[in-house]
Amino acid sequence: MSLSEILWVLIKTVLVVSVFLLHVMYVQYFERKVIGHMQGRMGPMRVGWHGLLQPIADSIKLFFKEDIIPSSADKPIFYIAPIIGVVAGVSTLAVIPLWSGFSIADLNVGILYILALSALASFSVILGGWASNSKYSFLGGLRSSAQVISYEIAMGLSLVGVMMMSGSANLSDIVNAQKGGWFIVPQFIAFVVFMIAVFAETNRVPFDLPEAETELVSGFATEYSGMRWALFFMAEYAGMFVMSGLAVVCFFGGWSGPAFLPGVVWFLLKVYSFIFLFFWVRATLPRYRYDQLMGLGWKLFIPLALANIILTGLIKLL
Amino acid sequence: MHVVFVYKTTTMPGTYIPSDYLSVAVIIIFAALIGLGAIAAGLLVRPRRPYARKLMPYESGNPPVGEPRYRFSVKFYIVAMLFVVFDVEAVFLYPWAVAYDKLGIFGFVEMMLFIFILLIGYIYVWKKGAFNWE
Amino acid sequence: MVPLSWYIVLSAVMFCIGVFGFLARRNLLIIFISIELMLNSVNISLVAFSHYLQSMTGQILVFFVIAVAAAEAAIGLAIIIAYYKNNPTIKVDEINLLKG
Amino acid sequence: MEMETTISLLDIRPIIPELTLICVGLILILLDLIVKKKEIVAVVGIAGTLVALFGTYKLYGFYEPQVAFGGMFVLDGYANFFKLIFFLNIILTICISMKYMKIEKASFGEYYSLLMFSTTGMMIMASAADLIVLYLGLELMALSTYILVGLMRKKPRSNEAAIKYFFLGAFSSAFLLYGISLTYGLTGTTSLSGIAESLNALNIIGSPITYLGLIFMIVAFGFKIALVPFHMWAPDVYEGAPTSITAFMSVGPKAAGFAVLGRVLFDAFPAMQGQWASILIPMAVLTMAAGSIIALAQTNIKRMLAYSSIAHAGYMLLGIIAGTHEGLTSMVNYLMIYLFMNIGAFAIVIMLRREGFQGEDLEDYMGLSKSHPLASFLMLIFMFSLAGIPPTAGFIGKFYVFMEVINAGYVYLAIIAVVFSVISAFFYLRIVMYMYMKDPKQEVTLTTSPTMSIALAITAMMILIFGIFPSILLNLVRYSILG
Repeated sequence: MSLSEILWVLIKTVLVVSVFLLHVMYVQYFERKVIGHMQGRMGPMRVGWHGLLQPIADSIKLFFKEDIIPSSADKPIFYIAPIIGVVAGVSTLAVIPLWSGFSIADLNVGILYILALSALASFSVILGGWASNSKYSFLGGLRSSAQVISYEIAMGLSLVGVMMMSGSANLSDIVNAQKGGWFIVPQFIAFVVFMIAVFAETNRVPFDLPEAETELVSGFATEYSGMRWALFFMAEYAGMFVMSGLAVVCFFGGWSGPAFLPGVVWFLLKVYSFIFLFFWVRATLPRYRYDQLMGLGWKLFIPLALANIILTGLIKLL
Repeated sequence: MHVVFVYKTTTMPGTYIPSDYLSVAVIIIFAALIGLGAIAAGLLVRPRRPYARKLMPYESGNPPVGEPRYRFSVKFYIVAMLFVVFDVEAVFLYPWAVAYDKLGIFGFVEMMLFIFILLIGYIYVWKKGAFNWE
Repeated sequence: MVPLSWYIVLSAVMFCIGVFGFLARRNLLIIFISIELMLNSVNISLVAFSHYLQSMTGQILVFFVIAVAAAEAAIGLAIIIAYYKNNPTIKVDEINLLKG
Repeated sequence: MEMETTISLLDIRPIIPELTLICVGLILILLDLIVKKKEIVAVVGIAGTLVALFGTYKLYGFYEPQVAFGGMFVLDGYANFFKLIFFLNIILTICISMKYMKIEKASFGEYYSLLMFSTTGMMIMASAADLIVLYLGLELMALSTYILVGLMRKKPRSNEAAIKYFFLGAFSSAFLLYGISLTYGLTGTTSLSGIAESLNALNIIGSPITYLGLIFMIVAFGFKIALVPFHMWAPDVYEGAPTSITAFMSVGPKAAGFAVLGRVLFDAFPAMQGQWASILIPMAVLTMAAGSIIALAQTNIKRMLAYSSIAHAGYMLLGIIAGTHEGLTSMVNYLMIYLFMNIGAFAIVIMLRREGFQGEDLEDYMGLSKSHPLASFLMLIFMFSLAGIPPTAGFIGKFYVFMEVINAGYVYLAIIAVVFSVISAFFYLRIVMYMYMKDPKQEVTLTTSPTMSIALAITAMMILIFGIFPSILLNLVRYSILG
């Protein structure tokens, strides 16, 4: 391992992570603006021109807010839970190929790495809920982890179709395999299952009952406050970015696009269109009841994903 | 002009590929640093005035009643077990999917048998009512 | 390159920790975890041998061991819960209904 | 590298019996969801097993051993004879357990499909020529048997038995895996014949590491067969489990354990006969001793039969210690006879069980001959055969095993074995004495069912036939193993 390689890896990591931190702040602002406009109001306007400085103001406020740790909480686990969440969320970035040849770690088990870390993220949810020792957070943590677990199977199975088409789990190979035509066309069922599973994985709107304000007072993060709560919040947005990145790489041909724009711009354009889809769904769809949500996950999506695998197998044989 | 550093080592058995996993280690350390750094920075500037009433678990105002970690329904245990079983099934599907073109007809028939047996288990669990949450 | 012997020593140490955990601990769940620990230590030594011998047989066996460990976990926890429903204790020395 | 795997359909033929049994098990799972009366599930189960039995013996027609899946699955006389034992075991178990399960209010459909999967596991173990296939067969059998033991969820005894059996079984399979990984590391292959070749090639026959790997494997199989240092679980689990499962478990997994022990020791470590014989001899002596002596002090008949089955494992182990193929034939012959007498004895115990009356204490058998002469006569035959008294087949089984051990030069072992079988005769005959000499303590009514009487008729008849004409069974065993 020559020094230059190590240096190059460090540069890449610092670059990607810092861009990602900026992204987290500004996508939250972007979300509030989009949902505001969708509901006929303006969204944050006061701080700076059109509220551009709002995210910076929020993060500074979070630094200064008091961090309350409930007396009956299980101290060590209470500290670790948000950090596991952030580590799981941010380190999935390592595998996403931003443009041809540029991804922090070009593992040949790219998809498995992302699935493994999204399983790790459900750890932080359970531990957070259990450690803060209050009814709301315990029940919220339990419910959202059960939901994340049951949709993770559907997500895993839907990606099997993509792997069959591309013949490799390495994300760059998958993008290169899509030169002939994006996988969205042959793998449409898999795309539908994957997108809905991603909504459930990141606890986003139609499936965010355990964290809903009206039901469980923001679920497992009830007892957290200040910076610790922000870390959970960052993990959720990291998950959202990575999953939409994965969707773009697996179904929409990653950085490939007509030549007049460089690869990375295409990639970011597609990712932000997906994130816009997240906000659009949040502003429009009502919330699922918990038993509908779980029943749907098990009864509909797993058979659908399996059917897609069998179908892809048949098509590829002919 | 940015330097395109295409770095892809062949992964034949026997050759070691520390470089990729090294960058994974680097990003994990970075993520941990972000988490700890944010909290540590907060600790310095944050006011600390804990008093009993503030440290009680949040019950939307009224004092907490009942034991928080009560015995939850067995449905969560069943979901966890089903997850373990079906995830291990997905694990078997991954290598098959990646090597699908090389296996041809035989590989396909073999995996259909595997999925068929799994579907029987799935139907059994469905009929026994593990999926409907009352 | 990490020499083979380190892996074998690691897996042997993990195996002994698992055996000790199985024999010495009182709580059923800790015993269950130590069994899983023993299975994982065997996985490590299998992968180490398979890499050293350049043959895939070891890794194929690791696949099956993972599947069996998952099935075992499912059945073991079901049995523990069935037992817990009847008499609410998972302390090993209270399970002495059937004495010799 | 292009790895084109074209495994022709011909390879599937040798495993048709296993495939049929698995399909029958799956059908039973689905049938159980539809049908309310569980007898239909049982009847379909027996029909399926008979189809698989027919399949085995259609393939058994041609003589030379068949190899499938690249040498991992071998179909020879040795494996086929064990499959005959497993088929008889499951058919007799289903026969005796139909009514019993209703009395225990545990008549689940899954009971029969789990029996199917457990038997498939045993069959895979019997014909495994590779450590991976062997491990899979063993785990399939063990996992389904854990659930069967703990089937009566409402009863704390059955739960406790399941916990003990599960934890010690999982522990022993971890040991087996460690043994497999050591042997794989040393020899580079997991196929039994491959291990034997590379042991000679690398001339590491007596090296400590090979010895360690072998010890780990013997420890694991010792757990499965309940040899002495690892038999602690057997009496508790046999007493706690439902009696029909105790009958199934005292024959099935034990026979599969012997099949696997025989194959591993004779195919993979033939050159180390001296070493593994020196390990097995003390274990065999201790097993016979513990089995016979502790059984004397038992008041619960299921626990007494548990210790007797441990003692019988000791006698069978002598067949393997002899180290010759004739020793193997005597062991397999003993196993077949052991199947009949053990299931017969447990069938009688099941007949005593009815609403609110456990029928497991020795006092319950007082004066049985006065109220039920036929049942007590059958029990007398089974007890004589277990003790090894001449007219019954038990004597034949023991006789041939002791003959082989003497031929192999271990004369002192045969003498010790005879001494212990004389000691064991005492607690078998005590039951006969309870039944015939003592007057009945309370009114005992037996619950009989058509299938139960068929099973009892088969077992009693077989014991008498093999006792009087031993050559029938012996020639079949010699033909299949020695060829």
